[in-house]
Amino acid sequence: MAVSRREFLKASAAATALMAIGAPVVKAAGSDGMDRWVKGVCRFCGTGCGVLVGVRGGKAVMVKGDPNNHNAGFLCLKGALMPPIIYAKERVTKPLIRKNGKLTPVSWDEALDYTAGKFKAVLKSDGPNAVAFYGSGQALTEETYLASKIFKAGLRCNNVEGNPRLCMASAVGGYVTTFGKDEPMGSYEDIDAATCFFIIGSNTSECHPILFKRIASRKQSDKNVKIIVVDPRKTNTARIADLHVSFKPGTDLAILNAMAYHIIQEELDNPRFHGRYVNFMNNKKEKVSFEDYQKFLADYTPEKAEALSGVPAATIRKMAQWFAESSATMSLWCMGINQRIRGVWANNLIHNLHLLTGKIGKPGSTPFSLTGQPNACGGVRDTGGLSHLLPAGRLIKKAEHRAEMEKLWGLAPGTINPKPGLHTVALYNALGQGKVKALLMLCTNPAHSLPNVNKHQAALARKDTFVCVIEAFRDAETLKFADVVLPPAFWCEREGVYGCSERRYSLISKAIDPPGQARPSVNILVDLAKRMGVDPKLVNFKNSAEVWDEWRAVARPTPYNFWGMTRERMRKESGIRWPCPDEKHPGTNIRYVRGEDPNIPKDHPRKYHFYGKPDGRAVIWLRPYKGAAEEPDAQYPFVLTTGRVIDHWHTGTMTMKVPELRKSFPKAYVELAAADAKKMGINNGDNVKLETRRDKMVFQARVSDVCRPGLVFVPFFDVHLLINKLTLDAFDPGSKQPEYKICAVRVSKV
Amino acid sequence: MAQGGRKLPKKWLILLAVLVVVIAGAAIPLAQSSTTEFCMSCHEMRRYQDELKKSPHAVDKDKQPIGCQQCHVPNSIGLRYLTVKVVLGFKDIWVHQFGDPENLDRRAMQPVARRFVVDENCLACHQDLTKDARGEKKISPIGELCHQAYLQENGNTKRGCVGCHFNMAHLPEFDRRYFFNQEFAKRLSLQTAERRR
Amino acid sequence: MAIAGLLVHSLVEEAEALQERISAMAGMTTYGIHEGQYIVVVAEAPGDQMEAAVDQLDRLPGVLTIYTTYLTIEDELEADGA
Amino acid sequence: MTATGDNGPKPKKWTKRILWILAVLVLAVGVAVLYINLAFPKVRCQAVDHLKSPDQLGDCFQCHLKATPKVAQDWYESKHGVMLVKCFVCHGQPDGKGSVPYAVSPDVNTTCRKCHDPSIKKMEYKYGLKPVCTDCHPFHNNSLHHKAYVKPVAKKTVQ
Repeated sequence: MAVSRREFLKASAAATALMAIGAPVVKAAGSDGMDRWVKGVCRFCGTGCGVLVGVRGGKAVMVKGDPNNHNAGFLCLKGALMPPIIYAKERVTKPLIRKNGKLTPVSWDEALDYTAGKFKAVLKSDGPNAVAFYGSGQALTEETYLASKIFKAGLRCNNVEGNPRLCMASAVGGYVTTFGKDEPMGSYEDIDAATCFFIIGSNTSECHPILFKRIASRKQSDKNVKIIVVDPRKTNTARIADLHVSFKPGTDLAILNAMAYHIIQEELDNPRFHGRYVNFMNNKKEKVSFEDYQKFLADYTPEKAEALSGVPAATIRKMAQWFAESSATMSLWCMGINQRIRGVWANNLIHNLHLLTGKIGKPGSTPFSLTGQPNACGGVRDTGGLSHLLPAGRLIKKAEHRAEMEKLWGLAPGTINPKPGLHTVALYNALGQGKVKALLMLCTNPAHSLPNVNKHQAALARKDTFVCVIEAFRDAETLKFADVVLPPAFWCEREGVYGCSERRYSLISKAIDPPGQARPSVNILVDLAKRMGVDPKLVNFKNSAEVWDEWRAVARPTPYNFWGMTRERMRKESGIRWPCPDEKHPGTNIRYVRGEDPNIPKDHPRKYHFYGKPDGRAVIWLRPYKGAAEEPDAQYPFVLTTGRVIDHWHTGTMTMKVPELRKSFPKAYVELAAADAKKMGINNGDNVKLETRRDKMVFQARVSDVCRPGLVFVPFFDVHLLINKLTLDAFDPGSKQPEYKICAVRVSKV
Repeated sequence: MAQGGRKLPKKWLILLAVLVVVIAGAAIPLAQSSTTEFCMSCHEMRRYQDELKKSPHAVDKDKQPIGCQQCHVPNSIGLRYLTVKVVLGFKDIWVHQFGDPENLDRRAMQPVARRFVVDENCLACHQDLTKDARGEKKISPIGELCHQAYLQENGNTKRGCVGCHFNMAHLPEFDRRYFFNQEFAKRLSLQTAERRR
Repeated sequence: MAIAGLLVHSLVEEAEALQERISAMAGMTTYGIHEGQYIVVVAEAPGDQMEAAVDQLDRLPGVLTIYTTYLTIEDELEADGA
Repeated sequence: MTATGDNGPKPKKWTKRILWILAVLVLAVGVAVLYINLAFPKVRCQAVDHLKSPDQLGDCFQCHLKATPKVAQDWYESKHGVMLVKCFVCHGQPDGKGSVPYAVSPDVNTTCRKCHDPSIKKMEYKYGLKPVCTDCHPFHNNSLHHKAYVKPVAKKTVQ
């Protein structure tokens, strides 16, 4: 057909459409009183909801949901309540130096020179291992990448850590050991296609409310959707559960293995899938056969798991049946699985169920790790903001990765220190022993959120340690121990990228100017690095956009490639999911699947290709059972667990500034099971003393049927009642993530 | 005018007599129509009495059955009494005659019924608002706050015992799911079960 | 290859982004935004996949509705020697 | 009553009297209706001004579970209840200091638009904008279809 003919047809097609414009035009939506709406991402949890900040007269007046992002205009109850936080009176607006015990305002130059001087002195006297950086999953991607580069390349120090070590390290371990690469392979769209949800160790309705809404809407749209919630607490999440399974805390590994046992026994597994795409490996990383896996599972029969966990064998069988028989199963988990002495293994066992039944890489079928913080994924995990990582999935201990980074960063070979740095708990122990003498902190509150915090507060309080904190709020607990406080621009006062749980990078555009002398943290870090003697060539960035472009280039040769996410495109679109190799690429919905994942060539012989592993096969790990680090005993008969409530975010530094949120949860409380309360004669509202081997504290009792008998729960948002003084800092040997969720406690009526 | 005076009182006297006769004439049927028996003369009211028997207001403190008029007709004879008798009386007769008495729209009737139950009738038996219904125990702290708001000592609910105390005597189907109606609903379901057997 | 003339009615704020995204899609050419919310699109796809293509277009965020104003599969007929 | 010429023009006197009677009747009915609305208010509980007990103020649900159990259960079992869209999201803070204006019955248009703006726009285009959302979507008990949610309200606290 002559091309001109074709062009003619296309032209007439366009013409008819243009003629159709004559149709009645609907009133354009007003901008309801705002000068302009600025696109951004919510400052709180890992769901990463898109927001629009309403700016009027240069002030952020209102926040509402971004209809184009995954949350389709919805926000949870605290998402829209940002203005009172932005304009809180406790905002730090001038740099502060502690002079004879009091933080006094000083100029930027004085503060930066003083800090740089301290760092240089320690570097000279004790070498690079005596300084450290402690970042956050709430800092921008550009800020964490820059800080990590300054320390690892500039100061040759690998002591770069961040609070994702406390929340997501086990998930990273799980993904890397099973699939070879970090980050989930599915996305939020899988929620709309799943017919069975396996939610374990997550109070989704309070910690990821918009995802909970999406799960509930999915269930509401299809009667046959089954929801399993496995949690020793019957939280609000259980309200939409068809099956709520409460178990003895610390016994989840046995339950997961027992489910695998049942799936194989009932021949509900998918031999074709795990035959072609999976290797079986034991704990000594040796390849074993499927028969060995069956022999291994022999001592995890549902009956044995029942003895350990208290969950009836029939329930375990039913869970496994639903998991295997549904057309599409999505599992979701969070801190309940990650913050455990064997968090990595727990993650592995969940992946095992998906690999065993082949419920992966298909819409609605995916193991999906929920992230706590808004930028733990994009900011710290992907940019390598931990002591053993280099950017984009590279490892410090691998020589070729170090060489590659040295080339990309333009460093002399051998600059990057081959030995990984100190992980968070080791870092604060070293601070306590005086081995680390200078610490730079960004956008986090460890004096409140570290486990066994008395020990670490003492470490921070040491006279001979220098602590410089970049923090926006004056009343954060950590500022009691800060020698220097630098005021950063907060949230939408500067531009930068947040990466949420579903690999979606979204841009927070600058809506308003920072107050007083606060500056964007990227500029603070660049200025500080130059004064610390870091080679200016490494840090010649004027703003976060330039850091972003370098980070795009660094990630380009790896499967984490998001080269297509240029700044302009990010400003226009509401978040794109990587991998996204070029500007035309719409982003990836499912990884490791030919045709979906751009890292896999179109003509690849295998449909599923886990390119993170040398032979392209994922791993089903034979992980044995391991209980909690501190099991309850005669002296400390109860289990203490900590967690979050929907009204507050982490340490409450921000949410306590909002009148409604402060009023709805003014102070922490201890949640007791009704049966226990009756036995001890505790009524609702009485004072109760909690005592562990580390400390004791009194809380008001809240008696309800949420906790199972033998379990008590305390939220950790209250700065005046630091429950972390009681928690334990034992950590997972693999991921080094502390076990917040379980420690033994004694409960007595006051 | 004196001469008129003698004639005048006779006219006024007649008028007075007529008035007395009219009032007495009206009072009697008004009184008679304020009894439970009269209410029960219409079949559709039967259901309400069954519910009342199972409700917390079945009998008063000395075990006498409570009549319809003790709540629905203002105790003190006055303008409210007349308004209720005339307005509601006329409505009842109209609905009984021309409406569809067998399946009444109870959801629509509820607000109207609650509107015409005056607090005075409740306070007749429950004088002490700091004590519970039987006047024994002290009410809960939250209850105290509510009654203070009712008495406008702390906040102001702008009147109405029945604005907060629902389903004290009757419990239609659609209100049986509420947790505060569970005992009442269970007693009612037992009653219907007996009747069916 | 069938050819369809489509009128995509989108939300006002999303019109820009939507046009970007549609023009990035295979077989779609856009002809500008009118009245701030109508995007004229010409879609080219094999006859049997045209419906799926339009459906995929409809599911894009910000799309209110899509009018099909023109559809021809003339060249496929020619190819079948009709 | 002094009689004017008793054979005056009959019709004029009669219409005057009818008019008088009509006026009195209308007045009477007006007064009656006014009286009924005053003596027997339609809404028996309007919480014109919320109680002043600061420590109790925070947790709306605990107190309203006892004070207004019907509304509390309706909310708890509705989709808003399951999604933990708590009272202050729409009603604000009784002391008026919150960022959301305090309102016993909030202005439906602005409150709903905060979250449901996109779907309102879509509805507006397809069916035209209905001024009051709650005509079709009852706010507290927007019912949830089939057995999607655990129905009865669990006793929040034992007491």
